[in-house]
Amino acid sequence: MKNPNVLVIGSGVAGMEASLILGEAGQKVYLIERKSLIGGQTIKFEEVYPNMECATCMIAPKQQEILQNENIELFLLSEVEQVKGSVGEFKVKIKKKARYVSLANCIGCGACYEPCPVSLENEFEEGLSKKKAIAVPCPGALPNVPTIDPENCLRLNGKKKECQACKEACMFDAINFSEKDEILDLEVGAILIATGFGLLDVKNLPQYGYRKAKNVYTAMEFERLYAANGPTEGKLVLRDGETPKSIAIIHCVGRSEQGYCSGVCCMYSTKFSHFLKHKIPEAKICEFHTDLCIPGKSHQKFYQKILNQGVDFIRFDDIKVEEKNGKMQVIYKNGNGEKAKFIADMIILSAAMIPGGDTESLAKTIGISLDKKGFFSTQSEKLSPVATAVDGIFVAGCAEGPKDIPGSIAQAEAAAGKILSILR
Amino acid sequence: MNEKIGVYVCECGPNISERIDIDRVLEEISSAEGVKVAKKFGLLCSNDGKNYLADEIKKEELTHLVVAACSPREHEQTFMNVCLEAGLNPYLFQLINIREQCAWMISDKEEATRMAIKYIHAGISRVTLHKPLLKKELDSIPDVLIIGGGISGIEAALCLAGKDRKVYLVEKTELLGGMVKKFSELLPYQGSNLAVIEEKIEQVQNNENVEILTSSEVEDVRGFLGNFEAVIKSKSNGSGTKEIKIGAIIVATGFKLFDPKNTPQFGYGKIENVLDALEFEEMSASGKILLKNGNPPKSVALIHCVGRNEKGYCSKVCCLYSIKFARHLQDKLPGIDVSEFYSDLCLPDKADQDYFEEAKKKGIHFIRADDFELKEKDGKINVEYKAAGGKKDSIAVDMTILAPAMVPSEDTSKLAEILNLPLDETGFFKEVHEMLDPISTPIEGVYVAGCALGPKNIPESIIQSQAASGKILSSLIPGKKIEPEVKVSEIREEFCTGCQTCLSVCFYGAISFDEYKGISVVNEAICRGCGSCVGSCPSGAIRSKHFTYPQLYREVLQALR
Amino acid sequence: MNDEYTPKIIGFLCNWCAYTGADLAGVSRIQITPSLRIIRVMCSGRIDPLFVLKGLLKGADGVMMMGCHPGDCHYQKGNYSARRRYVLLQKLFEDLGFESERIGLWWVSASEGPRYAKVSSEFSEEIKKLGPNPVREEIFI
Amino acid sequence: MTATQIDSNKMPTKGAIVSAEEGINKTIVDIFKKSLEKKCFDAILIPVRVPETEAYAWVLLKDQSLLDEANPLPPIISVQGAKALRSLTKRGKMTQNIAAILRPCEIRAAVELSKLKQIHLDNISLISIDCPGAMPLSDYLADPEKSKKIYKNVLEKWGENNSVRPVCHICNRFSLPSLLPRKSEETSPVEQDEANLPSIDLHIGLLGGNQEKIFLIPVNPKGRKILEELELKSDDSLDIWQTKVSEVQDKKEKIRKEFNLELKEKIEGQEKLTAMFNECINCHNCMRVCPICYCQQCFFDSGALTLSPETYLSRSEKKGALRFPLDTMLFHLGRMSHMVLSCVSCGVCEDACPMSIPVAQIFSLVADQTQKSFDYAPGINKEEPLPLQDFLEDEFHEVETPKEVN
Amino acid sequence: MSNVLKIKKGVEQGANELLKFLLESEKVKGIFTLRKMNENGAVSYSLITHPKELQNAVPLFPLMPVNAGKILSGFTLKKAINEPIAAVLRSCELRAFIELIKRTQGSLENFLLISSTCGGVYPLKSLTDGTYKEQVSQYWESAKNAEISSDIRPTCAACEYFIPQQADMTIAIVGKNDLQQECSIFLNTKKGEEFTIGAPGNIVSEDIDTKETAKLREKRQEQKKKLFDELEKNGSGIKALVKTFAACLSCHGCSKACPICYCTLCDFDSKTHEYLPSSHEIELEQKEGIRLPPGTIFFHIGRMIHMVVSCVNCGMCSDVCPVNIPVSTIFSKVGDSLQKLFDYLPGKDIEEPVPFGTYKEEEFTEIGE
Repeated sequence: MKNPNVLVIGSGVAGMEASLILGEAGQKVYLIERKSLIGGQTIKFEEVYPNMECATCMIAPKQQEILQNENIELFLLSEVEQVKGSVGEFKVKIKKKARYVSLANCIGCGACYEPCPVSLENEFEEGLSKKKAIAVPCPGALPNVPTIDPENCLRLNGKKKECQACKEACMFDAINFSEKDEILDLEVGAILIATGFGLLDVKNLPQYGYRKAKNVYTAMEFERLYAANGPTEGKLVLRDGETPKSIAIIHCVGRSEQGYCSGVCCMYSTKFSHFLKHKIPEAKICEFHTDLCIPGKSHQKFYQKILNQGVDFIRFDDIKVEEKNGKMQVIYKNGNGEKAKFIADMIILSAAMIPGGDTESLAKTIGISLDKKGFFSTQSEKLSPVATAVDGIFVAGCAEGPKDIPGSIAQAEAAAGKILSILR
Repeated sequence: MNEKIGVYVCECGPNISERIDIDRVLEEISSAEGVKVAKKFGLLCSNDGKNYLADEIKKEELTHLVVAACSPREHEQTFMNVCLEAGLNPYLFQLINIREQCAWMISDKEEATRMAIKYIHAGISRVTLHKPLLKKELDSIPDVLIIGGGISGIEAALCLAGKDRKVYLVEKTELLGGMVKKFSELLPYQGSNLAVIEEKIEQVQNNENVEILTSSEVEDVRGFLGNFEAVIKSKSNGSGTKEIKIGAIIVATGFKLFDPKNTPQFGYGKIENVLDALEFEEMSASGKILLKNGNPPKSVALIHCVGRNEKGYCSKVCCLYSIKFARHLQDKLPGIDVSEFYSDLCLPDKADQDYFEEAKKKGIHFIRADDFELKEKDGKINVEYKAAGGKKDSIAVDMTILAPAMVPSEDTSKLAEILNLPLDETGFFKEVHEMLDPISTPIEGVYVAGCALGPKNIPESIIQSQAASGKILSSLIPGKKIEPEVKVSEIREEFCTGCQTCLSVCFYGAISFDEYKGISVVNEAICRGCGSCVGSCPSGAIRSKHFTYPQLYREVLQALR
Repeated sequence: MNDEYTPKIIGFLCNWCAYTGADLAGVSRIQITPSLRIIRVMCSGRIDPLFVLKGLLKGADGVMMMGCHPGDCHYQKGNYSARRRYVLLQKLFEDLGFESERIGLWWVSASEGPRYAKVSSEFSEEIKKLGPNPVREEIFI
Repeated sequence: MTATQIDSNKMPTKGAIVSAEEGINKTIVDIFKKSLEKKCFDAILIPVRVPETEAYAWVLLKDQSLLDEANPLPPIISVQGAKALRSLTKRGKMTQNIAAILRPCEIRAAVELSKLKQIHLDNISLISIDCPGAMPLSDYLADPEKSKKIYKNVLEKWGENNSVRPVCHICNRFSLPSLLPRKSEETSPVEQDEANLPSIDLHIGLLGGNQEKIFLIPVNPKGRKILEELELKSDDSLDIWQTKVSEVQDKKEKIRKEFNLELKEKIEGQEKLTAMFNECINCHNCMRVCPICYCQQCFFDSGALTLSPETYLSRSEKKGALRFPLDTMLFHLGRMSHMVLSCVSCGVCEDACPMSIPVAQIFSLVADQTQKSFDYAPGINKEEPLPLQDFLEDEFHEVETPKEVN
Repeated sequence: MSNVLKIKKGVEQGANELLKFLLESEKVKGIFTLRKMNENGAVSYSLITHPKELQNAVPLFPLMPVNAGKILSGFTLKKAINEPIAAVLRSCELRAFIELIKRTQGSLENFLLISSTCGGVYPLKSLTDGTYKEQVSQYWESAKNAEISSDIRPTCAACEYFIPQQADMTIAIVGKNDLQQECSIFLNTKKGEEFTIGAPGNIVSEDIDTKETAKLREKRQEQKKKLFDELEKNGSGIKALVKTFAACLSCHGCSKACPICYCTLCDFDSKTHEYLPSSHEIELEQKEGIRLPPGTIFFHIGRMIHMVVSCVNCGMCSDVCPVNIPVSTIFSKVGDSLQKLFDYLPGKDIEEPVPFGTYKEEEFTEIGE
């Protein structure tokens, strides 16, 4: 008798989609999320190409469903420790880190943030804003319940044992400093890996001047900069508060290093131009690209639209960013081999998508192979694109390789489909 | 009035109690018409709170419940469940949002309190008009109709067919397999050998839960998720028609190639040895790659993006299969000179680039160019082009292989009509939501997979088939009834004049016209309850349950008190 | 009422974008003038022009319609119908010499808490400038 | 002619006489201002002139200043008062105390409607007033000034000036008597018998006061209470008023008889009647303004009569031509059969007819006859059952088919 | 340029001639047209199936007892006619019919549509007070000279759409200075041509738009402007509306007479818009008084919201109003500008969807941002 339960690792669009489908089918779903909130990377976006839909509007209802669906059991701040067994009878150990705030009691009023004495960089906001040691990453985060960061909380890291500012502020007895990490044992019939992607760390690519020149941003930073619920409430301002007048968007950052095209950068870079044109119509915008990769029936139309809005698209061979007496300039060789430069007061780097942070360790724990790009490899040569070499273990979304949202969703639904058909 | 309304204000800890004078609120509203009890409680969404509410409902024999607390998006469901437990129809309940909208947004306590009172009054006068709505349950048929016997259709059939689920696989031609049957080989990382496909075809043919109807076409489809009826017409033996009942439908009618004749500059159909991609696939599958004159080609030009400008989109797969051709040519005809003419190389998948790099190493020339003009020149094909940087150039080759855009297959629009599905401006089927729901259509229970939705490669097509299967496997469980939305629109027959305005604004095709009665009819199984039809009906003949005119009007009136 | 006149404004908000945005404003503790009374509907397409008319004839100083940005509609196309109906109202009011400034339509997404607060406060200011709706004293309507 | 036979037990003999130097209108208005002041009513329903126009509209008012423009006896009947009252209380009773000042025909319509559950009279004080009739709507609209002058004269010379609407000219129910429970063969009155309590509380008498004074006549305890609250003694004798009333009454009865005889001549017989309605354009205005036509959806508007084109064609072929809109006759006779037993001859139908068809006169005539044969007078007391809701075992033998005698 | 059938008779007799031909030649089963009812000038629409009845037919008589579009809709509501019938209607009536068909309230099938360049009609009142008799005498004169004939309904005097859309035949009146001698019938469609094969008279080729029609259109447009300006005399805003509708009896006769108001039960007559006593009392809290019956203005603007985009300015609403409210003027003013906004002319093209049953993604994009 196969165990009908399913383990889903990662709560991004792919993980959520799969969980909802499986949940609706009546399977018990254990949804494991490494972070303190669900929604993955997509919730960081303001709008998504090509129809410029509001990402939150799309995702929020799904998040609500996840939280309300009684077939889905959510484990936040949790990671997979160990996987044993085979299809139909996997035994899984989960490490659930302490949140120090009770999901049951907390109602998300936020009274506890203000009194907390510790202030740190908010990594969710790509360090563009501060947060307290007890906080939710951004307004509208779901579940709307803060987490205490044990490294930085003065009480938990022992710097100031008596501090309990947050506990005093909380009227719902939701804070519990003594909460401990737990190990949980789960039994499932199938496993879906949906651990998503990260962005290549552009610090290691000095030619782009990231963190050297002052107004070089990564794509993700820019997404947050634009987001209405982001650090600037969607106001497009540089670190010095100025509004950028000329912007360079550089594609294929890290492509040659990684040896693959991420397939989405051309489109989201074009989306950035759309944002910029919308917010700063007079701004000079220049997209530096190599081969434009805009596959699919509706993408070229979008590209054309932006092109017609007067955004320059320049094909480059090699490119670098320099800062001379406070001015940033993009120095490049264009498609015809001629050298040229572009003065920019804002530079956005469209960096390659890479496997999500814990991919390698996770692969080890579960005992499945990665391809030479470091993503989970599937049986696509056997025309089984979401199945791993191990029976009953599937991959969906960017954990399998760079792709866009619909691609991830389709894979998630596919994986759910396969799981449902094998667990019947 | 014999309502017994219970009004309960949640203190939400300090969140509401500190910013709203709850006692004054209670005092003000307890006198409102129909209110039996008005009380406050520390935190209603807590377990204590929920139990407390349930007890109150029973103890006070409440007929209606009003809770003033947080946003409906937070806890409407929570309290509806409480009602259920306490035996009160959950739709006789109204949640008033005095936290987000009053306590948290209005600094002045006085004002916040006044506003809260307004909101609650509105809620009270609204709730008395609420009707107890009951969940309907509909039987559903688990069986599935798949239109198109290509690789997508086959994959879906294999995913779905089971002892308790029958699948009808309808294929227009005599053979299963679709386009892929014509291919000589597949990309190594996309199902290297065609054997895999033969295998799948075999599996589907041997599966007794799959009824294969070749040389057949779908004539007509009626019904909705869980209860479709379809008429299948078979062209072979005596062309009989067959009526089947199914619960869901997958459209997998694939694609065809853009006809290069529409782009004369490529000389297709005029110049010898100018082939399109499929012709070459067949040629290489036959193992005889020969020119019209019987000799093998010594030089070949592959031209990408044929028809891309005309169609306005990139078909994604052409770059790769062209590279595949190039490498195939090199293997089969060593020493051959192959040039690839491309505009932008589209290599979006993680393994594509390596495949391309290898090809480059093997000495295949890659030339970015446009403005092609193909001419016949002493037995050879002279390919004139404008190279990157704008300088004109030309090369003479024995054979040219064009990579035309992928376009919708012939019967797409006909099928769209039968199924009442929208097409997008490129003529492919339109997904209900390009981002979130890439394989669903506006008609619940009808899905589209593979190239019928737009250009894509084989693994993607398979993924979409499996995705469609996933949706069906989870929504149509054998023996399980389906529960449609409750807050739907309903037609008040005596008011309907049959002008059919509502049909034109319903995106889900939930409204149909009853010719006999001469009135519109809402199919509650399809309606999602958006209410657009209500706004459009001049006769006021449509009522959207739980958002009726009087209910909303009461809110307006109270708002202006 | 306090000495300064706070207009009575009715807002019809769609459940999926606008109302979520309004909640977000609350969660972010953005303060607004207490003049707007929200009436939640599932879709801006549900907003029957008659509601707006009724509101104004019953003495509302202003009526706001809010829905998902074009293309974002949870029900695909509802907000496009809403937009046409709004245009109808606008035109009607202009031609009848009503103050068409008393009605407005805004697209507010689920993440636009600040925008929600902004537009509703600005509108409330506009209405204050216009003063109370003359209809309020009118007996013979 | 039982319909107006007064039951002496019920006919009030005492009331308050109020002098009216400042004119009838002002006097009455002041009384009601006082009534608001004294809180005997929370609000008053009365016709008020729409500012800057010559139009009158019913207003439920609680503010005294609004009464300045009020007129209990405007030269025209715009909306039939019962219709206004219906729009107020159709869906249930008022919780506030309301005085409704209505013309006799409006009161009677209101009472009919209360029988049909279209009006809830609880907490409503019905106050009637002697009515000299009203001017034809179209005349008034054409030249308000002129009409107003004429109307003044009408008020002065009761029943003599016949420039009022024909139905008013022949109206024999212009004052209190016609509103009181009647003595008749079937029901012998019993003092304070529930079924015979008058439906109105207070009557404003104008007759006999020749513009110098008015009579406030309490009809039941409630009426008396109102006068008390207004600090008005109600023990003045009403002789002058009563004599004048019966005098005018007799005159009117005569006029009515003659008029109806003529009219009968004009309309009797299919041919003539059809000719009368020849010009009807089927706008149904008459039905829409009629207080008694209370149906949400009139059967004749329901589309139930729509036929297939073939039927129309074949119908046309019979006569060579078929008139459109169809069924105008059917409509009028049908409507008649539906409501004529309750018709109060208020005449608004005729006022509203764009083709000036004498609808009201015809209906009024038919009403007379049918109501008589049921010995029913519409709108007199709210407990009296509607003829068709109630039957007596021993009636209408004449229409039964005679039994076999063997 | 289109073919014109010329009948050597005065326009009225000519028209009857045509009808007679159509019926006697059995090209049509019946004729739907105006017919004299009695000597004091009452006319009504009739379906005439017997030639002898045609003697009373007055197809061009300048009165509109009802909007024929409404009648034809009722006529074909259940199903389309299966035998050809000729219908003579005015431009606005025809447009109304088309609008109704768009809402599946009838069918054009088998109708031979005959219309005329319209000189306008007299108010119903002129019939009841008998004034029309001397008015009519100068009607043809002014039509012939492309003048606005005095005393026709204000709406007609201000109507610029007097050249019919979608008619199979159009009888030319406006600016035809020979209309006493000959009747010009424009054959606009194939159908029109076929049905007149064998008809008396000769065929020539002419253009229906002439200097004369242009002249009249200009005059009418001026008149329209005047008419709209007159509305301003009540001032603007709610005060003005209250004045305009002060005398309204809430009889809703306007909506009953309106061809576009096709609802069997009008929303505004339904329970939906009835008030609970409590709502009255709530309102009385806020105001010194309330008008009864309530919702006078709400009804008129509400009705406007429902139908004004399809309003064909036929003027019936004003004509039946017992208290002479210029309903039609107000509606055509609003209708005009709204229809311009959506670039929609009611009844022009049966394929054109009603504006509120459709939308464009790329329109009014400035709104809502």
